[in-house]
Amino acid sequence: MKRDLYGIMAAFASEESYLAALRELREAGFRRIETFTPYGVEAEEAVVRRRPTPMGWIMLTAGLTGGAGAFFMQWYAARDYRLNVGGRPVDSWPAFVPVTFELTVLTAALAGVAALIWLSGLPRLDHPVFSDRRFQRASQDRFFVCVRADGIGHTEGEARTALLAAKPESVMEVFA
Amino acid sequence: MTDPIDFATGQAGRMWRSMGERELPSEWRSIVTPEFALGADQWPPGMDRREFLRLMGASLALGGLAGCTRPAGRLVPYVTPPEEALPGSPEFYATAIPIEGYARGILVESHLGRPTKIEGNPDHPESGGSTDALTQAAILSLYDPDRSKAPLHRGAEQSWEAFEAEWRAFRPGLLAKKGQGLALLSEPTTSPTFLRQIGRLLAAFPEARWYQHTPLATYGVGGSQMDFDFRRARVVLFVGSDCLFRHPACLRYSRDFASRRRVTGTAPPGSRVYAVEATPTLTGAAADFRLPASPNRIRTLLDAVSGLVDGNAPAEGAALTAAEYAFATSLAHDLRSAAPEVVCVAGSEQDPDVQAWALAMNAKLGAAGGTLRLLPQVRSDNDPRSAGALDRLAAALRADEVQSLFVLGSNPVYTSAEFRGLAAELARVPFTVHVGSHVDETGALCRWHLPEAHFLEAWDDRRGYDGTTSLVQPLIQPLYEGRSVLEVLHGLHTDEHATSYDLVRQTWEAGGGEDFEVRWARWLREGKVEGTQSAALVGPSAALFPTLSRPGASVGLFLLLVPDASVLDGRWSNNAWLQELPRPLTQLVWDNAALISPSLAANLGAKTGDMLRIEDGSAAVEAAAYVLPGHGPGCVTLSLGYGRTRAGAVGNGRGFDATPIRRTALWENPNISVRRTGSTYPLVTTQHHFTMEGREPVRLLPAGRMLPDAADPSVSLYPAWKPGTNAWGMSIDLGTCIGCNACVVACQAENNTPVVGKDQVSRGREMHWIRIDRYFDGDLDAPRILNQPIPCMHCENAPCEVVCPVGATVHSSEGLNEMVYNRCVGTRYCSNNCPYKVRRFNFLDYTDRRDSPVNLQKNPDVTVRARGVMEKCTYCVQRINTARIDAAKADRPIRDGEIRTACEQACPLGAIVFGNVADPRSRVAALKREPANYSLLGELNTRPRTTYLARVTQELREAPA
Amino acid sequence: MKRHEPTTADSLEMVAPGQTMESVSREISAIPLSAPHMRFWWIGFSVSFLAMMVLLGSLAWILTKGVGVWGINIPIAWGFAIINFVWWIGIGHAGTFISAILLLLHQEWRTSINRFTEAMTLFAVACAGIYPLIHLGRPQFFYWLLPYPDTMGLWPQFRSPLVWDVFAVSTYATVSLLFWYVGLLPDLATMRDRAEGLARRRIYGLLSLGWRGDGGHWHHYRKLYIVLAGLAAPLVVSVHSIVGMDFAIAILPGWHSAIFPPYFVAGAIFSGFSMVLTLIIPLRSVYRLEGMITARHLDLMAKVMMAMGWIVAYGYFSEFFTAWRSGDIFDRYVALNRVVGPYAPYFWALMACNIAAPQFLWSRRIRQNLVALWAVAFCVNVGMWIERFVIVITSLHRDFMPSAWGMYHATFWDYSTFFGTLGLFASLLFLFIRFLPMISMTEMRALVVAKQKERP
Amino acid sequence: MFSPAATTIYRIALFGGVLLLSLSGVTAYAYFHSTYWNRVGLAQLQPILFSHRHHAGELHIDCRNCHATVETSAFAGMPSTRTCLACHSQLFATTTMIHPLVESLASNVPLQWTRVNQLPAHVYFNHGVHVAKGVACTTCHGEVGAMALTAKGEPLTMRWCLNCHKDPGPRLSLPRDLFSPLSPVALPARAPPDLMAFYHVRTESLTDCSTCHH
Repeated sequence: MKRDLYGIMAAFASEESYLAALRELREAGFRRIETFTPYGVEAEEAVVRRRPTPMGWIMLTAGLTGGAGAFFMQWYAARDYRLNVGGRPVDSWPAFVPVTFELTVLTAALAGVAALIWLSGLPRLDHPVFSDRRFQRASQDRFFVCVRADGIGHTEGEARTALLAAKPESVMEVFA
Repeated sequence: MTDPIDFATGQAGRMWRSMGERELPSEWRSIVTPEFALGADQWPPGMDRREFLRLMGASLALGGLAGCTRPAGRLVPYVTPPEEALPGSPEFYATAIPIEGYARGILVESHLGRPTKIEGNPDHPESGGSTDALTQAAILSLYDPDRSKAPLHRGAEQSWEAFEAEWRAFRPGLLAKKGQGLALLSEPTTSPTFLRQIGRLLAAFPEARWYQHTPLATYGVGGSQMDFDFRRARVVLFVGSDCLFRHPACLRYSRDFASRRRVTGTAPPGSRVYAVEATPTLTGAAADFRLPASPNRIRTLLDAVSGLVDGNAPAEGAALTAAEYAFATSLAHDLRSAAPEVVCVAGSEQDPDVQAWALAMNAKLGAAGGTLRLLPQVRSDNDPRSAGALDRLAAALRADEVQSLFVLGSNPVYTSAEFRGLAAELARVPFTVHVGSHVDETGALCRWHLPEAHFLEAWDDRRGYDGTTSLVQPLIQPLYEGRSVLEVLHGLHTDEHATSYDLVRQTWEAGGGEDFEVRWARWLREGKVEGTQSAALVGPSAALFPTLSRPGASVGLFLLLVPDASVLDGRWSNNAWLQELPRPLTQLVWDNAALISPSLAANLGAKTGDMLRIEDGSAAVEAAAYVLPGHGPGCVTLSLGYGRTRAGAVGNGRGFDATPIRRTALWENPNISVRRTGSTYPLVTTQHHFTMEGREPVRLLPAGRMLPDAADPSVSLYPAWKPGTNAWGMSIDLGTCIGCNACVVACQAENNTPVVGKDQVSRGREMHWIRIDRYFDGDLDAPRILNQPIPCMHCENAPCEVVCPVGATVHSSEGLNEMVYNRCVGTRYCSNNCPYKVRRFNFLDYTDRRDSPVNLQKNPDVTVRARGVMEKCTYCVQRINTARIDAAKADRPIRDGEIRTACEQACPLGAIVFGNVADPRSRVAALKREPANYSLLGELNTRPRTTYLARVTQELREAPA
Repeated sequence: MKRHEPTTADSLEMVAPGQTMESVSREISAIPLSAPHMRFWWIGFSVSFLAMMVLLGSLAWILTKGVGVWGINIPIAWGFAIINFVWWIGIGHAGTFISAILLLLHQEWRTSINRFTEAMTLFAVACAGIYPLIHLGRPQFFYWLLPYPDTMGLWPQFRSPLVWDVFAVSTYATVSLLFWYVGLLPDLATMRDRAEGLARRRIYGLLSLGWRGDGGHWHHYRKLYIVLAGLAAPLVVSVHSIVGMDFAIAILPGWHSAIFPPYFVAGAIFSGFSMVLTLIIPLRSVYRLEGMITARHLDLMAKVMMAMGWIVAYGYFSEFFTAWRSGDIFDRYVALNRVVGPYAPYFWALMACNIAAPQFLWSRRIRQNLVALWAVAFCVNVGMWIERFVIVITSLHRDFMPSAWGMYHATFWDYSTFFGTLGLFASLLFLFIRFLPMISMTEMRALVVAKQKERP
Repeated sequence: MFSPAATTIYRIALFGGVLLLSLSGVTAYAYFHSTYWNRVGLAQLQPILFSHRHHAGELHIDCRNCHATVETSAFAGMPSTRTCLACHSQLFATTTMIHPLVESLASNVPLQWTRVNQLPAHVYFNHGVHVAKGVACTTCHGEVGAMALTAKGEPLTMRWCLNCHKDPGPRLSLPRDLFSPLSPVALPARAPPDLMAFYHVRTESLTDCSTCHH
């Protein structure tokens, strides 16, 4: 049977060659490109033009919510059962600051990690790119570029030639 | 209604008739209903009750109450409800406690027939509503697990019947010889019924001999006893006397003494008090001027004083030191100017010549009939029927004149060095019987031991020092098979059955009269028999001063023996409360020690804890040294009552036995030699640092001066909390407090405070909620000795509360610093943050073994604290709540004085006053307005509700030029 | 299996020349994967494991008998438990400091040590976390310190620093764990791809959540990592400030001092770095990591340590200065009592370890001499423990009321619980070394590439 | 290495774990606040099948007849054997149901009732003052007059006690209703303040810890 193609993927030995390839592909009009690198390559963002990540906003909102909740909880606790503690006023707000701060940080951090997992669609154990053994180098010392098969207005052949033009170490077909 | 079952004997008892019959078992059961439970940690339902009835000797099977996590409790009503008992509220019965034979009127709190607490009887002259430490601790001795439970015959359990049978078999022989060879040994007593029994016995056995023995003081000379009136004494001299702390009349004396010491405004105290003594005493510490001196120097000083009073300069040769001279001249001047409102008190343990001197001085200054009264001796020390003291009995034993010996509640084998050598002679006596609460050293050597009933278990009658007679009525049927000495005496000469109740009634029915029942009921209710106070004798006539001998050779050292502050001659040895009670001045617990002055310590090169060997030619004892500032130079003080071998689990093998070196001169042993043995002994005290480090926790206020103004407490960053209608506060008068520890034990009894043992105390884990701090101010050889009771201060800005993470200690609307045991998780942060360190922590499980009878004493209104929980003084909040509920039900405010904390109620000097500071008319509010009022560590702005009245000091008079 | 040999010798570079993406990935992952030096590991682990059993034994005994088995008393109601808690928490501060604050400060030398120090942080916090629980008189009710809808209608008392502690420490533990795990994700992928045997590959695969280095993932990842760092930085400061407030909030002379929060933070980082050095110096030699954790790193850490030492020294000084200037007799007495009182030897030992010893680090030769550097670091570890002893014990044993003064005598169980947690700490550390890469391969790869660009 | 199924399972496991954690919290809350845990409505087995419905509800015997000390003491009081026999020496005296009473009197061994309302030992509750201040029996013990077998009427948790101690007004009853076996009819909205004034209820110390714990 014929498995349908996920994309054409090429491996590069260096950051430079990989970035060059990316640029050429973009210029050639390829839009649906996926990249896999052994570490986060900041320069790549300029080339691929990704939408800014919502991560910051998510963590900010979560943090503020957590903090507000924490302060309210303490404020309410002091009222729910009014107790004279060492002659201190019911609203000992300075004493409520530490817990408020800690819970702000906690909620923000938890939300952030949750967001990373969600936004990246993890966990994903069975991604097509894993099918090729050579892809194991992606987590070590090789930079991969994958042109998705349904690249708008491009055929599989055009993709392959475009990649070969960038002189990769190797080119491989990835099946879904 | 049915006769109650006496669970001890299984027979129908009748002893409760006069007080409304009550049944033991249902009372015990009702203990476990939570409305008045003893705390879940302490007594899981079911178990306690089962343990309980076993102790009662009852054979009631109660099943199905296994201690699962949430046991289904039981509600166990009466079969027949008793007359007065109101479940959930205690009853009080008036009775009396015999201490050294003398009565003190008390009220005993009883929860459904279970005596839990002893209070003073306000109607009784020798109590006036207050108590001392011994009286407070007596309740524990009732539940002492080591009390002998059944008659023993050569150590084997036997029945009373068996004893009676053997005695009846023996008796005819005695009767034939008119009782020749029958010897009785008892402590001198004040009990009319006892003496009546003796009379009847001697009538039946004319040739029988009745000996008396007490290892303690005989409070009188030649059939008369001195009695003082401190209310009228403007100048007082104490010569080696501790009569405010240890004396049959000490409660009355303390009360009278305090009445003149209390100061208002900037006026000086109403009396100038001098004390000269070798062993520091609380009475001496309470004096304005205290002079430590060796017995020899004391006599020199007294000679000088008598000279000065006569207007002569001190005799030649009697070279006085500057301090002695200043003391003597000022004293003489005061005595002369204040006569006849003066009194000189010589300690009961002083030699006769010193006592005679005091008598003469009083007579000379015209105190006789005023501040000093002579009373006929209340106690039977000089009873003509008595065949004399222990030495006579010893002689008789040596001469094999004794065929049968009855030792009634006395323990000569421990208390007398001579008697210890008579084991062989005792063994030769065919019929020896020991009647006592414990199988003590003497009981062990007797053929028979008979368990004696506790004074709360049997009827008796006793007289106070002033002669007032009280009926001693029991609160509970005997826990074990104990019987009263009266019953035993009765059984000696007749077979007719009579309970102690019958015997006491017979004594008083003699008074006769048709309204006897009415009077009898009144006597019981009031706790005293009216019109029994002794009338004063005439005299003393002005006597010449005796020539005071100088007992001690100038070279040697003195050994001074004193009764221990807690266990006296060892009769309280098995009382854990008293053992763990910090001894006055030394703060020692669980031991006695050889007290020496710093100077003597320097000479011996000894420090506290070093073992000393004390020898006088023939005998020697070893004891650990304790360096006590203010102790007289050139002498060593060792207290009696320690080194017991058969006191019980609590008292055995503690401290150092002084008896072997005790001589016929009972209290002094001149000319001893002391040296270090090189070994050391772990003495344990509850306080380790006795100087104030310039912090003045105890403020001294020279008469006529004012205290420096404290910072204005109204300044605060925080908005003030709305004050409640009630604002509880306390005032403690350091001018009148003598540090007698009564409050400490009272608190322990009221609040179920555990005893932790010597080891735990040595780790700094004693549990007392109120402690008495001692400080030595000034020159350590003659310091001013200060006492300061420290309960919780109930700070309005309590540092402890802010740091508790679970809100287990918070403030109540009435200003209490509440400690919520069942919320506490035990971070101990509160204790760290308490500047007064009044908080106590249950580091381990300190509650008694579940099946211990000691648990019966527990106050059902106070939770028993679990392991890992913080606790502290609550201002006796259970009493506050009771009063608040009563007031709320009656829709009236709480009256001033309606609530009395346990410490306040016990205090013989009225130094502690508790009340509502929000009410300007309350006593406590008035005291807090006094110029001498100050807050402890007030500069921390903790705003304590407990405040102190500074101790007002006076100056010696300049010698007249 | 591949034999493991060092690529390069020790050097003063950030990364030894000759290191490549491939070599760092290989060398670092080789330690858990091909497990060199197993004898060293087994011996080390067994010893630590035994010590950990001592901890379990002690805990069992403490829970059966109560905290009374320790030497604590009134007035000294806090003893080793709190001392150890503060000590461990302090050590737990180096990790986040290095990985968060140094990251924000673009200190690239953090790269080769942050993974290890973060792990150390986690384990130290784990040890610290034990003490607040077991030092409770009634540990079974620890949850009363947490806000939850109970049947009693009660709340924690939020004015108490101990409640702040609960939140601070638990937050710190959680955030450190997340930070550490997020950092690990790509490395776990590397492990997955380098591991032999399906089982291992699968385990690492599961742990890595199937990370594939997708550019889009990196995109979120970078943001998350930097914001986390931004959160962790103030968190580090807050945590030990709050621990400092456990004491500063109290009115006790010797505790009630405004300098405590900052000086506790400094002390924490001080002890953290000293612990890192104490551990990393032997480890890098055993596992031949000189190529990545170079003498340069040690040198820098030594300098930070010395700087922190001075801040701490200032803290000590200011305590005495304020005591003197305040004129408060209690504060003055505590200060005096520290220097000449019954616990004076501890105080002087503290001075020697925390102030004198670090001064050797002025000398470059000593900073380069592994043995000397290790010795100084070790001294500081000891010193920081003594510091907490001095703060807790000497302040408590003589406070306001002379009548209530006392002494503290540690019992066997005090020591056994302390050494027990050392065992727990070491055991966790050994397990970490055995199964996870102790240096961040991802960041090393980036660093190597960056360095290669720099080189002509 | 991994099948697509693995991913699905893994995701379910992750989210499920988080979900389970939060759910268990909710469950615990529900359980410990439930009438089951508080044993509300749970009738206990008793030595005698005593019916409050019959005695209080139908015969209108006043509560205080048997619980005599409820106004005077902390403890409401349990009827002694003799109290029961006051009537039952004649009524049903010979029935087996009454037998335990006769038994108890003969052997002088009291009956042992199983507690229905049990407070922890560290709680000090005083019946007297509650009755004096207008808290009716049924307010805490439920519709006793309708109970054939006596069961716990209210949770009696601390939170429950506090609810009333924070705001007693709405829980107070008219004097005539205090001892009625069935819950009194609802009172007009303006009643609470009037009742508070009528009974002189002082609230200031009602929420002090030491009011119930000492």
